[in-house]
Amino acid sequence: MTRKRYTQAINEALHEEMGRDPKTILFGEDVALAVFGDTRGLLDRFGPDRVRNTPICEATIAGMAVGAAAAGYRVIIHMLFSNFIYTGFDAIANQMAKLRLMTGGQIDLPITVLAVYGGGASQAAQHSDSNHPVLMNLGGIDVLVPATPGDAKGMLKTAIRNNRPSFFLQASGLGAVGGDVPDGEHLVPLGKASVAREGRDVTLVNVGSMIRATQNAAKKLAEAGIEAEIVDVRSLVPLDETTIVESVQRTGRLVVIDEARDMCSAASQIAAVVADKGFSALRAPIRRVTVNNVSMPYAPNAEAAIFPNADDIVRAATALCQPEVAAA
Amino acid sequence: MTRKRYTQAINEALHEEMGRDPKTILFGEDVALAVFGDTRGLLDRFGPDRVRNTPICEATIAGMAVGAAAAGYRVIIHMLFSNFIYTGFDAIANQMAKLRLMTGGQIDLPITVLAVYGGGASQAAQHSDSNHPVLMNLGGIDVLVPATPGDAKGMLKTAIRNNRPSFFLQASGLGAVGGDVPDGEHLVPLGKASVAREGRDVTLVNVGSMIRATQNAAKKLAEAGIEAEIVDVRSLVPLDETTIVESVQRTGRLVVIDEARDMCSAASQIAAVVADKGFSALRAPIRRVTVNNVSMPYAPNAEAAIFPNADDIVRAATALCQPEVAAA
Amino acid sequence: MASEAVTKGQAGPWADEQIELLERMLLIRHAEARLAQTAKDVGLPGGVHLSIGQEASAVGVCSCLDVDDWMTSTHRGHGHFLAKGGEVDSMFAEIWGKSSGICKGMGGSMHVADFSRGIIGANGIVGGGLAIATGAALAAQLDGKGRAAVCFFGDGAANQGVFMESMNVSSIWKLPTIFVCENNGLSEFTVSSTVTAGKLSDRARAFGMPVEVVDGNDVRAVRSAAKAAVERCRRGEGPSYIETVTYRIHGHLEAEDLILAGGSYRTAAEIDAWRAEDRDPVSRFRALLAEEGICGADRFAELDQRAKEKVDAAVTFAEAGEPADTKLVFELMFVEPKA
Amino acid sequence: MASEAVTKGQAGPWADEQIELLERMLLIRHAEARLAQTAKDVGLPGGVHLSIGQEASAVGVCSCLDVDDWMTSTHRGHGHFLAKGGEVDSMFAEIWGKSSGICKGMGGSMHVADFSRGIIGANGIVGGGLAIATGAALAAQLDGKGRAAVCFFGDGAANQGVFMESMNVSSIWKLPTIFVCENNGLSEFTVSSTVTAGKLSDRARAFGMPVEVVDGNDVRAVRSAAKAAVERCRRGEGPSYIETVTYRIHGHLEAEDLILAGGSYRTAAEIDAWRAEDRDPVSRFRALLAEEGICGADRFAELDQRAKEKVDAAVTFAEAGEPADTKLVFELMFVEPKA
Ligand SMILES: Cc1ncc(C[n+]2csc(CCOP(=O)(O)OP(=O)(O)O)c2C)c(N)n1
Ligand SMILES: Cc1ncc(C[n+]2csc(CCOP(=O)(O)OP(=O)(O)O)c2C)c(N)n1
Ligand SMILES: [Mg+2]
Ligand SMILES: [Mg+2]
Repeated sequence: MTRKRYTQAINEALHEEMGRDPKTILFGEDVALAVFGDTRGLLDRFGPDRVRNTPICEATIAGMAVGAAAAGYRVIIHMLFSNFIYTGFDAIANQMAKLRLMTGGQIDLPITVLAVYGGGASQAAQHSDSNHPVLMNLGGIDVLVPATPGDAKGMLKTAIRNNRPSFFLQASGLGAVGGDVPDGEHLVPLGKASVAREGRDVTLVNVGSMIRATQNAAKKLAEAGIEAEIVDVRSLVPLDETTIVESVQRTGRLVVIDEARDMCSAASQIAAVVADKGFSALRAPIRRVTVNNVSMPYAPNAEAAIFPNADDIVRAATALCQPEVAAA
Repeated sequence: MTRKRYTQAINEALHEEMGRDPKTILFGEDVALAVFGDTRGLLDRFGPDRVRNTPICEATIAGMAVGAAAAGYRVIIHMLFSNFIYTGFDAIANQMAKLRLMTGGQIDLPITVLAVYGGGASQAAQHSDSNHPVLMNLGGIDVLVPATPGDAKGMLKTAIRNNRPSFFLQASGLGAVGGDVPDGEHLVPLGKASVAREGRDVTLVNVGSMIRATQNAAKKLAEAGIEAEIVDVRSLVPLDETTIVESVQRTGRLVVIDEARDMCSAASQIAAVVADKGFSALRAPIRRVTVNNVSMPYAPNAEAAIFPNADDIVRAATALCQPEVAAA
Repeated sequence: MASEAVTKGQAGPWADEQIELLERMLLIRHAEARLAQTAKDVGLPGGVHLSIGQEASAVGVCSCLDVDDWMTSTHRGHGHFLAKGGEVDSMFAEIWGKSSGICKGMGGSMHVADFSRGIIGANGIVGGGLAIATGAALAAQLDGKGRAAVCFFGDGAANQGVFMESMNVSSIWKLPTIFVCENNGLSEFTVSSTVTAGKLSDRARAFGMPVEVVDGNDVRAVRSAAKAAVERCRRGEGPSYIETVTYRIHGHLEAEDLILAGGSYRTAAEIDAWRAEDRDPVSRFRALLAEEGICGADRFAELDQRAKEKVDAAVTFAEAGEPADTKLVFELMFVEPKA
Repeated sequence: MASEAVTKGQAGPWADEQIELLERMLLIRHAEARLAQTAKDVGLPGGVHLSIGQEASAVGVCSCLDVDDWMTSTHRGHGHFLAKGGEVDSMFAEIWGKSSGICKGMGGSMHVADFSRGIIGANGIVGGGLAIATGAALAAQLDGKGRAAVCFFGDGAANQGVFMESMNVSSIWKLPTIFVCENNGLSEFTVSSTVTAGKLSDRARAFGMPVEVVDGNDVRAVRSAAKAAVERCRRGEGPSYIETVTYRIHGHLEAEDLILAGGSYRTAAEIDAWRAEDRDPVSRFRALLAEEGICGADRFAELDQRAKEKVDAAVTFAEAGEPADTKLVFELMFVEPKA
C-alpha cells in the first residue's frame, strides 16, 4: 500500500495500461500538458503517435474513438469537463452505445472515456454537471464513479483492459484527495459495490463524489447513536444490486446520496431497485439526498446551498430512524 | 368533441398557436413537407419567414432556437426522431437548460421542441430511443409525453404559449391513433397527471407511448378480478407526484410502465418518489415494466421481445396482488 | 493500379476490369430494384432507402479499394456494401430481419456492415460516418500498412459540422481518409441548394485537401478520381475529397408517397431526365462498353441474367433464414435479461 | 458612421471618437489587471480568463454597434461585455458572486450577460455562442430593424463544427451575423496551428461570405472592418467574417501555473514580443493618438486615472454587495425547493 492522490492513481493506471499494450492510444484536447494532471507524462513516454492533442471538436473526438476502436485499437479519450460530453453526444449515444448491437456483434469497442464531473468550486452551470444518469440511460456503456484513489486506479485499469465502452468519471472535488493504493498490479472488478463502513441502523449508498459528505454524516450519526452502513456504489453500470439490497436487508433503511439532479438520478434508480427487490426488508421510506432539478449557480453561497452535504444526509437518516416516519 | 388523430391534433395546435401570435416561428429539417405530417400546411399559411426548412445541422438548429428565443421570439423547432436530439445536445443541455439561470433571469426561453420517440416499427437502434429520461435529468426543461390526441393538442398549446423551454415528445406508435379532442380553445395544464381508469387494487402509471399496452393490461386484469387504476402521467417535468401518490394510497400497489431503458428511467423516478412519499401505503414491492438496458434491435421478432407489452404488465400487477410477494 | 500501365483493349485485364465494374453495378441495381418491389408487394421491416441511379459512385470508388481498406456508409448504404464486396445473400437476410443476416438481424437496412471486408457500415445518423471513418483512418495510419478509409456521405450531410471537424483532423494528422460526397442534389425532401451556401468542394479546399468534382454517373471518372486519392493514402499523403455528382431516381425512402401525401419536392421531368439512357449510370456504361466492343448484347444479357439470379438466390436465402435470436440482444449489450 | 464623412483632426467628432475608443480599452485593461491582482491576492470564485492584449478587437468591433445590436461572447468575455457598454460595477459584482451582479451571482465570469444592452453573454462552452448568435440574427432579420448580431469566438472554437453550420445557415438566409474570430494563436494550452488545417478565413470564404483578416491589435483596422460588416447587416446583405489577429498576454486562466506544473506551451520571448509598446494594443494606440496630437500625456494621464477610479469603484461596489439569493435558483428554474 502506498498513499497517493486520486489524480496520481489515475495517472499511474494510464501509464501502466499504455505500457502494457502498444495498441492502446489516447487522445483529446490538451492531453499533452494535462489540464487535470491525469494524462501527464504520457506523451513523453509513448510518443506523438499514441498520445495526441486534438483540435476542439468533441463530436469528432468521440466519433473517432468509435472508428479507431472498431478498427482494432484500444482507445482512451479525454473529454475534460463532463459538460463537454454533450457536445460529442451523438457519437456517444447513437454510435458508441449502439454499434456493437447494430453490427450483430462483429466488433468490440474497447473505449474508455475520461471526464471530470461535479460542482463545488464555483465553476458555474456549464462546468459542474454530474451527468452520469444521462450516460446510464444510454445502455451499452459502463459508467464508473470511483470514490477513492485505490478504486480509481484499479477500476480504470480494468476498464481500459476490457472490451466494453466505459465512462470513467472523476469527481472534480476528489482529485487532490489521498488514499491507499495497493502496490503492484491492482485490478478492481467492475459492477461490485464496496461496503465502506458497517452499521446496523441505516444504509447510506454513496454515488461517487459525495463520499466525504457521506462519511462525515456517518460519523455524526454514530455520535447520535445511529450506526450507518456505507455502501460505496463505485460502478453504476453495471450496478451491484445485490450488495445494496443485502445491506438494506440488514438495516431496513436506505438513504441514497448522489450529486446528480434528482430527476432520473442514480439515486432514483437505486431507490427503485430497492423498492422492488428489497421491499420486504424496508422499515421506512427510501430517501434521496440529491441536487434539486436545477443547474449549479456560480456564487459560492448559492452553490453551497444547493450542494448536498453531511447535514442533509444526517437529517434524512435520522428521520428514517424515528418510528413515526415509517407510518407517515 | 371531435374525433381526431394524434398527428392531426398536433397539427391543429401548431396552426392555432402560430395564428395567435405572429412572433411564433418554426424551423427544422423538412418542416415544409412535414416528415411526420405534424407541420403540414404551416409554410403555406404563415410564409417562409416564419416557417423554415433548415439544413441538416441539429447542433445549430437547437442553438438558434436559444438565440432567437432570447432575442424575443417564441420558437418551435422540430428535431424529427428523438435520436437526433443527441446531435444537438450541447445547445440543449448546456445552453437551453441553463441560460435563464446563468443570466440571473434576464430572459425567458419560450421554446418548444418537437420530436418523435419510441420503437415498434423496426426502425432499429438509431431511430427508436425513448430518451425522455435524458431530458428529465437536465433540469430547467419541461418534458411532455401526452398519450391521447386531446392531451396532445391541449398540452402542446400550453407549452407553446408559456415561457419555458419544453420538449413535446410524440410517441411514434400513436401518430395514427384517434381520440376525442374538445372543440374550440383547448388548453391542458402541464404537471397534471390524469386518472384514465379508476380501480382499487393496483396503480398502473403509464408513461406516454405505453398507453395501449397499459389499457389492454387493465382489461385483462379486470377479467381476472383485479381492478387496476391507470394514472397517465402526461407530463414528466413537471411531475405530478401528488396524483400518483394519492392513487397508490388508494391501491397500495404500483407498477410503472415506461418504454425507456430501465436505468434512470421515468419509471425509476416515479418508483423512487413513491418509495419515499407513498411508502406507508405500499402493500407490495414497486415493479417497473421497462426496456432492459439495451438498444432496440431491428428484426421485428427481436424488437417485439424487448418491447414491454400488456402481458408483462399483467404479470407484474398480478404478482403484486399475491400475498406472498410482499413478503418476498 | 494507376502505376501499372494497363493497355486498353477488347480483351485482357483492362476489359476484365470494365466487365467487373459493370457486373457490380448490375448487381446493385437488381438488388435494389428487388427491394423496391418486395417493399411494395409484401413489405419489408423498417424503412428502405435505395441508391438506384447512384451505382457508379459506389462502384467507381470501391473498385479502387482492397478488402482491408475501411469504408463507412450512409442510410443509403446497400450499394456501398455490395460495391465493397459485401454479399447480397447476407445483406438481404439482414434486411429480412433474419439470424443469417450479416448483422444477425440486429441492424437492418440502415446498418449493414461487414468487418471482414472492411465495411464499417451504414449509418442511420446523417453525418454519423464522418468521424468514425476518420478514426478508422487513424487506426490505418498507426497500422502503417497503407490502408485507406473511405467515408461516403451525402450533400445533405455536408451541412453537418462534423464534416468540417473530420476534414480538419484528417488534414492536420495527414490521415488516409477519403471523403466521398455523393451529391444527388437532395436532402430528404429538401432541394439541397436551398439549404447549402457556396460550393461544397470549397469547404474541403479550405482544409488544404486535394479536391475532385466528377460526373458521378460516369463510373470511369469516379474510379480515376478515387484511384488517385487511394494512391495518396498509400503514400501517406493525407486525405482527399471527391464529389460525385449524381441523382437518386427513387424516393428518399420507399414509403415516400405515403409520407408526402400529395406534396412534392421535385418534378417528374427532373427524374426522367436523370433516368434517360444516356444519363443513367448503368445503361450509359453498358452502351459505352458495347461501343468499345468490350461487352456486346449477348455478353450483357448473360451478365444481367447472372446478377438477377444472384438476387433471386439472395431472396431465397433471406426467406429461408431463421428469425433473429432475441437473446443475442442481451448478450451483445452485456446485460443479463431481467427475469 | 462610415457613410458620414468624418474629418480627421485634433478636435471634433473624429477626435472624440478616438478618445472614446482609448477610454474603453483602458477600462478593460484596468478592470482585467485588477481581476488578475485580486485573483492572486485573495482569490476569486471559479476560473477567470483574461483578454489582456486583445482589447482592440473587442473595442474595435463593439464601437460599431448600437445598444440593441446583439452580441455573444466567449469564456474570455469581460472585454466584450465592457466594450458593448456593460457596466464594470455589475460585472465585478457578478464575478464576486453577489446579488448585485449583472446575473445576480448566478453566472459568474464565464457568463456575464446584459440583455438591456444586447449582450447575450459569455459562454463556458467553446463555440457555444455561434449558433446562439445566428438565432439572434434570425430574430434581427424578422424584426426588420437592421440590427446585427456579432459572435466573438476564438481560433480554437473555429475547429468546432457549429462554426461551419452557423456560417452556412447565416449565408443561405442572409442573416445579419458577424463572425468575429479572435485569432490569438492559442487554444488553451495548445498552439492552434498544430490542430488547425488551412486558413480559417478560407472556411468562411467557402460560404461565400465577405472576409477580412485584420491586425487585431490595431483598433482602427478592426473598427473599419467591423463598420463595413455592420453596414452590410443594416442593408440586409447577410453575414460577414472578420478575423482579428491578436494575442493573449496572460495565461489561459489565472490559475494556469498551478495547472501546468512546470509544463509550458509558449516562450517568455513570445509573450514579451507581444507585450512590446509598439505591439500592445493599448500603448500602441496611445502613442498614435499622442503623435496625432489627439491625446497628449496630460490628457492620457487623466483618462487613465479615470479608468482606474471606475475600477476602484467597481471593487467597492462588488465587495459591498449582498451574497447571492439562494432561493432565486429555484425560482429561475421553475422548481420547488425540496423541503
Ligand atoms: C442526424 C440526423 N438528422 C436527420 C436525419 C433524417 N434524414 C435522413 S436522410 C436525410 C437527408 C440526407 O441527405 P443526404 O446526406 O444528401 O443523403 P441522401 O439521402 O441524399 O443520400 C435526413 C435529413 C437523420 N437520419 N439523422
Ligand atoms: C466544448 C468545450 N470544449 C472544451 C473546453 C475547454 N476549453 C476552454 S477554453 C479552450 C480553448 C479555447 O480556445 P479559443 O477558442 O482560441 O479561445 P481563447 O481561449 O484563445 O480565447 C478550451 C479547449 C470548453 N470550455 N468547451
Ligand atoms: Mg443528398
Ligand atoms: Mg485562441
